Amino acid sequence: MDSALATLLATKLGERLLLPVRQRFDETEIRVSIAHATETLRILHDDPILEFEMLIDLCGVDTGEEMQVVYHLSSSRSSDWLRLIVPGLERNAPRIASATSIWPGAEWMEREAYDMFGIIFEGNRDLRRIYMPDDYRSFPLRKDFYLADDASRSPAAGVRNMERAGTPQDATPATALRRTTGA
Amino acid sequence: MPQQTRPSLDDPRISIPAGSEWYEPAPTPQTERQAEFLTLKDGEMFVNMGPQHPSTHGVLRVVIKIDGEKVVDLDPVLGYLHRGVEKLCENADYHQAICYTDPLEYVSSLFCEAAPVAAFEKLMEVDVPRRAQYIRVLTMELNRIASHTLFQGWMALDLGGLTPILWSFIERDEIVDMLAALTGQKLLYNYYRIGGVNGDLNHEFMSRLGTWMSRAAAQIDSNLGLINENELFVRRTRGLGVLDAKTALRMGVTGPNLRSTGVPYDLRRDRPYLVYPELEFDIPTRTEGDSLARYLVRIDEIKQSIRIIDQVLHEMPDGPVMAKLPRLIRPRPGRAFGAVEGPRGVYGTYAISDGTDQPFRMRIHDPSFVHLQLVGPLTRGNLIADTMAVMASLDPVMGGVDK
Amino acid sequence: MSGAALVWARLTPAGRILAVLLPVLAVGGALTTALLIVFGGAIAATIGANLPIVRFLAASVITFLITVPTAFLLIYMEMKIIALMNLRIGPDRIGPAGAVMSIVHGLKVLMKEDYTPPSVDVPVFTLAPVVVYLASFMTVMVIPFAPELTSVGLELGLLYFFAIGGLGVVGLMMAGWSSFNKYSLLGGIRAAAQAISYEIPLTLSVVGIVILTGTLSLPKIVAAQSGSLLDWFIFRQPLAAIIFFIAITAEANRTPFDNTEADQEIVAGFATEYSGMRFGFFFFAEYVNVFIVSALFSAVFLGGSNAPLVLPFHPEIIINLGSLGIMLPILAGIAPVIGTLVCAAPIWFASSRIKTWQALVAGFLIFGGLSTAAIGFWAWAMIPALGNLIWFLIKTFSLVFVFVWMRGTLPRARIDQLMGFAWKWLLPASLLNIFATALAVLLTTSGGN
Amino acid sequence: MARIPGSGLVRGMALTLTRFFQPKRTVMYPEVKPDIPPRNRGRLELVTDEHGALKCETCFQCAQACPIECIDMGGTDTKGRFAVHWGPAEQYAERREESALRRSGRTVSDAAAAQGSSIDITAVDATLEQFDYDPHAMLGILEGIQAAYGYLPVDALKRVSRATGAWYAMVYGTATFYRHLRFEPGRTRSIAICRCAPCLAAGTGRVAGTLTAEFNTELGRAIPWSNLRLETLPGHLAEAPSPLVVIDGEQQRDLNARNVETWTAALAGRYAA
Repeated sequence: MDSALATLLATKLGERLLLPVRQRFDETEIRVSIAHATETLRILHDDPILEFEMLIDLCGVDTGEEMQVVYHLSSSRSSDWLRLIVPGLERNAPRIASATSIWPGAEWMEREAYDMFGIIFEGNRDLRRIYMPDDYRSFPLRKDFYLADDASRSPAAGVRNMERAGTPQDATPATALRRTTGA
Repeated sequence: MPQQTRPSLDDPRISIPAGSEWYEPAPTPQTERQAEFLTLKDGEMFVNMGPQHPSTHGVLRVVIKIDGEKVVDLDPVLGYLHRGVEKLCENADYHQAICYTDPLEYVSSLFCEAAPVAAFEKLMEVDVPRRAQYIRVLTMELNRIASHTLFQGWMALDLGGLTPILWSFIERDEIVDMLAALTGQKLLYNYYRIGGVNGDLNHEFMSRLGTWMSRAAAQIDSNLGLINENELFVRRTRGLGVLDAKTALRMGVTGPNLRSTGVPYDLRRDRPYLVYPELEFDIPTRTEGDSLARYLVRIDEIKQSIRIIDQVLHEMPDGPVMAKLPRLIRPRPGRAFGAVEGPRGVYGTYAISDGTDQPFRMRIHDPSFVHLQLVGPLTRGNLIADTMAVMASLDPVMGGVDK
Repeated sequence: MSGAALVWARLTPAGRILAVLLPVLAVGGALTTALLIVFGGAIAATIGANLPIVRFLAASVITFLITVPTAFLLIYMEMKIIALMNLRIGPDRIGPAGAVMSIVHGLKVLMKEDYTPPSVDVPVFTLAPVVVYLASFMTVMVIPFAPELTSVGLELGLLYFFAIGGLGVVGLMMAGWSSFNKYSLLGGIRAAAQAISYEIPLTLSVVGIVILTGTLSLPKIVAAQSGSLLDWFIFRQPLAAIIFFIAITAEANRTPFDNTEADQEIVAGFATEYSGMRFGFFFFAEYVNVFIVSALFSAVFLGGSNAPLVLPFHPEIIINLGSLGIMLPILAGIAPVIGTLVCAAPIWFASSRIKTWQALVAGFLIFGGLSTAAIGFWAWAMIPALGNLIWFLIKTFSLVFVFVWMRGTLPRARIDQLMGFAWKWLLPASLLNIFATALAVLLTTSGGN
Repeated sequence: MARIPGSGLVRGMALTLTRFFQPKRTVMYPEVKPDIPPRNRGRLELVTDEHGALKCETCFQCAQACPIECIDMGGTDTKGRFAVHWGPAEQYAERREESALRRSGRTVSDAAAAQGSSIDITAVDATLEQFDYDPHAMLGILEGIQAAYGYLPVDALKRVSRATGAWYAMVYGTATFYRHLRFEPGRTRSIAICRCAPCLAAGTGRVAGTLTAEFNTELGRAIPWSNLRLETLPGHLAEAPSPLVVIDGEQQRDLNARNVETWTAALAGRYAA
């Protein structure tokens, strides 16, 4: 881990950081709020010193209480992975600005996050199911979605709960269309 | 559908009547992009390629909008191979999770094991014995060679050549038998363990490896002589699907596809893991960024991998191949991102531990998933045949794409 | 149970077949003999009266009958040769070295379900394979296997060949359009475009030879190449030969020009919706086409049925078998035994480790080889057509091998590169060839008088 | 690659033509089967001892302990109706199998014990009486039984196990531990094969190979289901011809280098019965 990157990030991002920069192994981790997510990504991407040009990974996380969107960035300047965590998406209507304006390659990863968690990325032109069929209703990777054999292991909660997995209000594809087209 | 002067086969006036049992209503667009894709202009029509198609590597379905032979637009449809591996991993303990990630990319499954194992080792804060690290490098490079040789056969096959695929399968089979002698399995070696590898090098593996190393380079070179300078092959791939460095970075491309655009980004150099910093090898790059460059970069990587294997065999230390660890892996709560440089790009695994014996969240990043986005932009305006050439040169494996 | 039923129940299957067959044969034979006795003179008179029609019918039937075995042979060649080039063994289970494999393929195709998808244009869909196969086997009729073995010695043979060969594309178009499948449509259109582009250099490339020989009849073109090796047109018209070879490769839809059934791009092209024997017709027609174009090339450029080297002598062996009289059957009976023993004796004496039966088997093989060679030489000496036919087939099948070899080696050309090549390079080259030939002919003739 | 156009094609064609004549790499599968690598973690099967009884205790601990659920025990249920693939140990019929019960020290139902007694076990009872059913005197009990029967019948061992309360595993282990205790009647006929260089050259290697293959055993190991024992002769006897094979101490004269196959076949046929 290089501590120079930590200080640099602290100076560059300043008050946008929700928590101080954390470093463990070869990973540097910062947390910003939903409001600052896009401009933080923009800074990280455009800044001539940081130049985190590569979006290695984008994924959603369901902690049980809230939703998170986690970006893993890579820069030729530092030998560290930069992990940007955007916490605090409420589970019923998770919504965050899309990163496709900066990285067009994030489109499918956002589609996957929407498919698996129901997170709506505003500004993604093609936000629809990518793995699951279009008429699928629930979001498999949420914590309240039980697997069949998981159900068999825990007789109390299982197949019964499988189908009424939490579906956030207006997280359906139609509303995604409305959001993205501004209709 | 707008009134058309040149009717296409998707025109309801000449297509299957709505009454018949074969009638399928047109899908309703869900997003802006899909709506734009589903509107047909004059004389355009959809061709549905896959899920069962000779040249989609795995079960990929691509809906192509063509005007004559020209590809106007293209929309890959995924999910035919979706197993929900991430969910399965969240419901299994750490060893079982490795077992699940194994069949993700069946062409180079050792890398699919290496990424989660790296992440779990970070979580467990365990140091892998040096011999185990060397063995991992050795097996991974062997697997890389197997994947690349198979790729060059695939590439030739998708361009219509019958023979190279079989020759490259001969090469691949030798490596696969080698790894089977070492790991016990032929395709899904479940060989890496948290903190080491499953078993030490055995004699059969070493003897097979020795005989193979003695003639691998020459054999692979002579195989390449079939198509590398073939005018038909070169004319079909040069200048096709050109990808420039900036676009590649913005699209999140990694691996040989990125190096073919001139960006020398390779985790083995930029994010050193295992014993790669101590080994001496080059990062082959090209600047053209077209299909031919993507092909040739992989060919050069085969030679570099043989170099690496040679060094590893000379510097292999003695010692244990497994670190001392409890039987039940129960890491401290935390997050870790492990990544390795595979034959197709960066295989990443983002693991969150909540202190139990099961990963709380396990995100698997597969490069083929990202690279498949490029098929649309790179083939727009080319011919149908070029779709195959571009897809083959991007070298996606649907097992990894669909997770 | 009556007696007949009892007998029938006792019979074995073979016995039942015979019991049915023998009476039928007896009655049929009796009837035919009676008919011949009654109307024989009339039939013979009719046949003699319009011999050309009979000859034409016989020729067409024979050509139709030889196309299918040819297709089988070519399919087997393709499977085996490409397998060997792939470092595989290829078919080796059915028959010696898997030689019967292609026939089994044919039976499989016959036994498959013949499925007509919904919403296809049924009459056109059904007719298309027939058209393709007809076009390919009608061209066989003008091929000069040997001076005496040309079924129809048309005066316009070359023209007829190109015309009928071009007809096959109509069948492909019919298949492509009628089967209501976009892949099929693309395949059919590709076939049409490719054929149209390559008919022109194909036809123009032989104009030089037509100028030289002054005829369109294939036997006469072959006759014009009689003589030494250097009289072949491949040496007198090399550019034309190259153009012609490329053009016929495209005409027969062979790799690297097999865009019409490029299975990596458009699944099976025009044949996507076909199954069973209807697909089999396409399949056979493809291989018959390969045979035909190779035959045409060897006839036009490789001297057809002419031997590459003209032997100074032609042996005349006069054996009047009838003069042997009663000795003939005796000789035929004992000659093999004596020959076998004679050939076996030296081997048997050669080493004590060779057992007697081994020596006998070897002797029998040697004698068989010798006698076969002798009979072959005798036949070649007595029937000149046989030697010509053998030369012709050698040339043709070596060309077939070249086609298969190319398929085993080369990747496929893209459709637009294919077209561009035809129009930008082959057409001007063939025109250039025509002008050069005409100029040369003009100069030589004017120099002559 | 700015060279003569078509040279690449020509090179490719030449390469395929050379490959056309090279040796082929096909593996004729049904005849030639690839060897399973020694580390293969494929299907596990329950092994049985030489009496055809299960060696496995079906304790299911292996299946529970395997970290990657690679071991997965299955079987038929206790009523023999369904194939159970995953479930509690109690519902497997294999678990009720007699020797499994006995080896795992569980009580064997009398039916299971009674159905096996094919010999009259009065002598066994007498011996047990003499040793006062004391499992600690197991060696004495077994020696007494062998003295009575000439060997150790399996049913006698079962009887001992039930009477003394010792686990069958313990009885069986004791019986197999001591060399002089036998499971097979009669005295062991020993075939000693000389493996010195001249003998091997003269063909004793083929003798050994044929016999081991015939009796499915190895040199120096008793064949429990027959009273035959293949051994390696410690040293070549003095002034003995090659090849040398000694059966029960007498060297075989009628064996010579030429009739090795026929002689061995005859020997195997003689002892197979």
